[in-house]
Amino acid sequence: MFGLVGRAVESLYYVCVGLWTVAKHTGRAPITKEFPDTMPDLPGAFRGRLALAVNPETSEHLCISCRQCERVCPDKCIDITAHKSPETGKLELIDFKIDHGLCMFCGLCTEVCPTTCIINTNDFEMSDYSREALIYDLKKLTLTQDESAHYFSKKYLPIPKPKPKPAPKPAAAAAKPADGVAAPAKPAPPAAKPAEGAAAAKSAPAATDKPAGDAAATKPTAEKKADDSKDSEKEKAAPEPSAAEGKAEPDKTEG
Amino acid sequence: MSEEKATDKPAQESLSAGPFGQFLLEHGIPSTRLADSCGVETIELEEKHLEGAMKRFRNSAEVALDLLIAVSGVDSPETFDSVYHLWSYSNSNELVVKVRVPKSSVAAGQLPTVTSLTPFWSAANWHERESYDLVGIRYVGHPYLRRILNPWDWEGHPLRRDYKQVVDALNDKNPHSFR
Amino acid sequence: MNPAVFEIGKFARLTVIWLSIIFGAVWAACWAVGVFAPALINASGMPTETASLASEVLRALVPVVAVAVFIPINAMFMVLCERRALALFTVRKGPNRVGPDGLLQTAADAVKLLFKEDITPHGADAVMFTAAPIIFFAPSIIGVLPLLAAASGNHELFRSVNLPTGIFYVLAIASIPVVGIVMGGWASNNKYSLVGALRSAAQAISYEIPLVLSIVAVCLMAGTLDVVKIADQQKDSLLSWNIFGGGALLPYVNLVVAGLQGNNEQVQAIMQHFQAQPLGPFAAVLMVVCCIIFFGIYITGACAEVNRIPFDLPEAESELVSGYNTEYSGIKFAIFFLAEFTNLFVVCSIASIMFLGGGHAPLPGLEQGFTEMLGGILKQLPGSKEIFSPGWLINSLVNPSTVSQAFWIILKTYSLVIFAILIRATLPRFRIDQLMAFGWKRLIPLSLILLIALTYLRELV
Amino acid sequence: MAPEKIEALTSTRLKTDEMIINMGPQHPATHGVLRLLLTLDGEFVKHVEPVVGHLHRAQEWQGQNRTWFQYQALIDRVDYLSGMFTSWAMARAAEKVDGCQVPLRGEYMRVIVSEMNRITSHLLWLGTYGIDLGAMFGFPFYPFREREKLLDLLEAISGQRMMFNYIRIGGVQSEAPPGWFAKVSEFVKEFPDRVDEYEAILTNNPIFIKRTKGVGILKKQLALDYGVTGPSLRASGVPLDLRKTKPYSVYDRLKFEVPIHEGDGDTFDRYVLRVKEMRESNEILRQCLEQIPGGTADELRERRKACNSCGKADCSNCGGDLMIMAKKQNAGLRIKAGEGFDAIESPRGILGCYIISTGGDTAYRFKWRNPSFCNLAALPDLLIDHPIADIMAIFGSIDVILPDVDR
Repeated sequence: MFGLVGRAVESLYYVCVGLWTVAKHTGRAPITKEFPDTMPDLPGAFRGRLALAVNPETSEHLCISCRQCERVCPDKCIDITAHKSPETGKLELIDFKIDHGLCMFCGLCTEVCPTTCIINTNDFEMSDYSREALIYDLKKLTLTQDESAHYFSKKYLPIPKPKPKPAPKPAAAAAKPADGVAAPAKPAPPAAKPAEGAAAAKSAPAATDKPAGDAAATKPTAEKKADDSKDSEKEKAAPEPSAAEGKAEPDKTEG
Repeated sequence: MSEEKATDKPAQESLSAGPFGQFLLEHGIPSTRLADSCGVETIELEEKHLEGAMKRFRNSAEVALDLLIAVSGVDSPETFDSVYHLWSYSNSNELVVKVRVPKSSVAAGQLPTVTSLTPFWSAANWHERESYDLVGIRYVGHPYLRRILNPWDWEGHPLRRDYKQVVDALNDKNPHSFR
Repeated sequence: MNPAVFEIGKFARLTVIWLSIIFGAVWAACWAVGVFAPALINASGMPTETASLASEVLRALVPVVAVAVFIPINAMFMVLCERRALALFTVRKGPNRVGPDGLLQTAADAVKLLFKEDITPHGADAVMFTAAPIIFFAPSIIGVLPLLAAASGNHELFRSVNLPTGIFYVLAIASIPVVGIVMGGWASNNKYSLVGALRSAAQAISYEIPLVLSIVAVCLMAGTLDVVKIADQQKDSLLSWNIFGGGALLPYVNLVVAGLQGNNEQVQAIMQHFQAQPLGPFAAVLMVVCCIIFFGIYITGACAEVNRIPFDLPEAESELVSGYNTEYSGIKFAIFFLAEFTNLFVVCSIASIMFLGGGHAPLPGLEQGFTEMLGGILKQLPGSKEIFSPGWLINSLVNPSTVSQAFWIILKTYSLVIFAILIRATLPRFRIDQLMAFGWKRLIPLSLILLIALTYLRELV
Repeated sequence: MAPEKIEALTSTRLKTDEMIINMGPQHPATHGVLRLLLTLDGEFVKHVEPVVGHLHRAQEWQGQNRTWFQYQALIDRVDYLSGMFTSWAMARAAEKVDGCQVPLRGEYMRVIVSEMNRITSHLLWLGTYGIDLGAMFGFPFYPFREREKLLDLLEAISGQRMMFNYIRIGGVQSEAPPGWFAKVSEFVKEFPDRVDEYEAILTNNPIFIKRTKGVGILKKQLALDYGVTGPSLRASGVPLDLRKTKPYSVYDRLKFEVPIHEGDGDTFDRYVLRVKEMRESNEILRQCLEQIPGGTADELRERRKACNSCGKADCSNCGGDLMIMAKKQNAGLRIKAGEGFDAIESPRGILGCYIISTGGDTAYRFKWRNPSFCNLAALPDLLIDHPIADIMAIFGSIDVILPDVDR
């Protein structure tokens, strides 16, 4: 009988201890972060959306089209289009696509990148209305100079040296071959994709016939050829000359 | 650590029986010593000796290999292996036992068979089911040999080298896949 | 400022705003129906007989209007209050997006639930399935009625619902909801629901007994079943509350007070009283202990009755998915939800009326002082006799004693509700057999023994 | 529950039809997607068949079809609550086959992050166990609060909260960011008080004790038979903890106790044991922070200013014990030919990895030995003759994580 009473009292005591411990928490500051109002303080190492950095000092694009990231990606979500510049004999980047719908943010591409071009930003709000919208192209991926500087300092990355030869920027370089210089025996394009060979043969005449540097003229063919319809839509939506040039580019290259 | 040994061993002639091989010989069970896996003695047993050998390993006081860590099915180039990793609760003994069923001896449409260890170790139950499911080794004497990780009506054994992946209609139609 | 204090402040603000909305709305509705409309009819120049009949009908409607307005808003507030209080206990902020400070969160939830598809599962008994939430919900509306009289200090508008056997009626009504649960569980055509419903039936039957016994003990001390009378008996002060023995300790406290004041005559008189009953002090202390334990039993039984943790087995989420309401969605689920919180409110208000002195202040001067002060202010108003003058309006709207009583009963009831939330934040759940064992082997014998002891002690004090 | 009690409750005179219930795969308390085919007599379980595999992601197949470097990024997903351990098991097995020696600082970093991860795993278990037992509105938030702090720290060092991809073949991926060590030691200081709070709420709570004591007794012999490992085994009184019995990494340099509960091995013992383990892990963390060669990352950075972070292997500031990575991490990472098995002590038990490499950049055969898989196999024997309410108490107490079972 007394044992029972004792146990009851003991139980009641421990229940009260528990209640008191919970009640004590009322006096503590809440740990909730009100997300859209206060953004989380993310560490530099955070693996968010992928982006391509430019040199924070000279604003030149850091990508050297080495395709390391494309090779290492476990999800195969990176797609690089590049060609070998006929002038400098160096690889030049034409387009860089990352499908963030496939990406699993493992960060392997950023580790293998020799120029710290591809980096994980702190951005994690990428929700969109279609899966296609998650495919980011070069323009969407490339960071501004300020953003690059921000991430370089946040990630403690050494500022890269400017590229040894002051190579012209991709857009400028793109304009060059179109100046009718396309003739000098175009070395086989970077044969990363077997399909490119076939495409090259087809488009060769078209490329040589085109009036040099006439963006407007090259555009229709480019559109016709573009196997990816949505890409061409994008180009139409952005009628600025640089974009048109960019589009004319693969056409030429493959030719 | 035993990295050096591990890399050197394959070159050696591994005919001399190791301590566990000796132990088995004392009980009249022949075994073949294979290349050590990272310094852990690895022996090959014939399927008919498996049961007896395991019983002795488990029950002997000094060997006491009483913890069946894992049963792995391996589709080797020539054979189907059923690999048993044995540990001990009470000492630091380790042993790898392999039962290799030559592919030539498996009739077409049949599965290689190995004796089940479930009567000795309940632990072997799910491991063997898994091995059956993924590699397709039939464990004779298993009480409930049924697919465990794949759906019950799955066809084929996915971890076999000759397994053809079923085309996934969903991923095939994936509009945004680059490849 | 310390963010924790800030959060508590927000919680308090939210509570005050919501409570004033609830009770303001209820009172405004009652006043409109019970005072203003009859006055309008009288003034309209109708034949006297018709007019008096119409006013009579309207007055009789007042309690119904009060309950109909009160229950949905109150349940909405309680859900919000529960979520915010749980957030406070778990160092979070709780709902804070809908409306200022999340004030309208539950209103938004209610709207959402209203617009959700109302699904009747395949193979369910559609009639029973629909009737179950109604049967579950109706008793909580009906059961509140007698409490209104006690809570409003027997206000003339609510006098009609003051039954002489009020508490008996409330308890009888309170045992109906389990029928709804069993119906819902059975009609859902779902094994989890069925198990939940059967558990609920078993639980409700076993825990009703200690619950009723603890109420019986109070009635025994009070000598009546009338809730208004029970509440009125506790009006003196904290010590006359039933939880403290219903005034058993009063003489002793009076003795001490008199001793401190040096009032010898009084001391003598009290001492003489004691000599007549030498066992008195001892019995009084024991009686207080008994009453406190009864209060504990009542709270335990009430938690079980309204399926709150640690007795929420009928809807044990980790075992039975959601128990009897697994298959319910939309408005039917909302009704279950509403009823659950209303039931909690009802048992808490029963506790505050039966044990904690109803609408009476814990200290003697408090209530009277407030009433007099407010009455004084009201008397100052000009033209309070003419009908429809501002003075009349305010005078008929504000009744000092009702305001005071309502304030205290709200305070007490919601303190109990927050205590129930604290329990919910802390305790794990019983297992069904342990629950039954606890009910039948511990609570029922304990309450029976205490009831006998109390009967005896009452004679000795 | 005592058998005679069950006998009384399920007396044959009240024999009723048996009922078959599918608990899961979509059930709020099955910790993922376990399906239990229960045969019930009243509320008592007569037969159980666990159906697993709903979360099968072919992790082994992927191991054989991804390069070593790529697969390292995937294996955190095997057991998502203790990603560091899955990475570590795979890294150790590969290092064993490859014969590569991890530098001392790298080993310490591994121990630090994985002990932090062990605490997070146990904390999550503690919170969800509260939910399993019905304390679902207040208590679970407290462990999750501390877990959140640890995850923030792990995020700062590895880049993500749960898919760390931090422990690699040959070491760890990166040096800690500035101020990281200070934050960890701050956590280590305050954590015991927090554990006291959890215990104040649960350990002595009469309802909790009633729900857990004598429930789901895992007999020693049964545990040995089933190859149950980890806290569940130690709660049954078998002192098998690889950190002590086969000390790997730097565990032989650390002083810590392996808590063993000499009870019946019921759910309460398993609870007590895990709480004790959290305290021990905290202690290990404290020691590691003191012992780590090169001190904190900040100190090391100061030292390395002298040699301008040259990164040479013979530098006294960068090389030797102070390195964190011994193998170059690039896409062409290869492991020497051979086979090997290595296991570590994960929060759930012995987590092993069996690798057969042919010297290429992908594995020939990859096999996980998952503790959850083995522990779950013992579940049917534990559940028999327990009421429905205890299923979750028992299932929760053996701490199974379904992706770890299904791979």
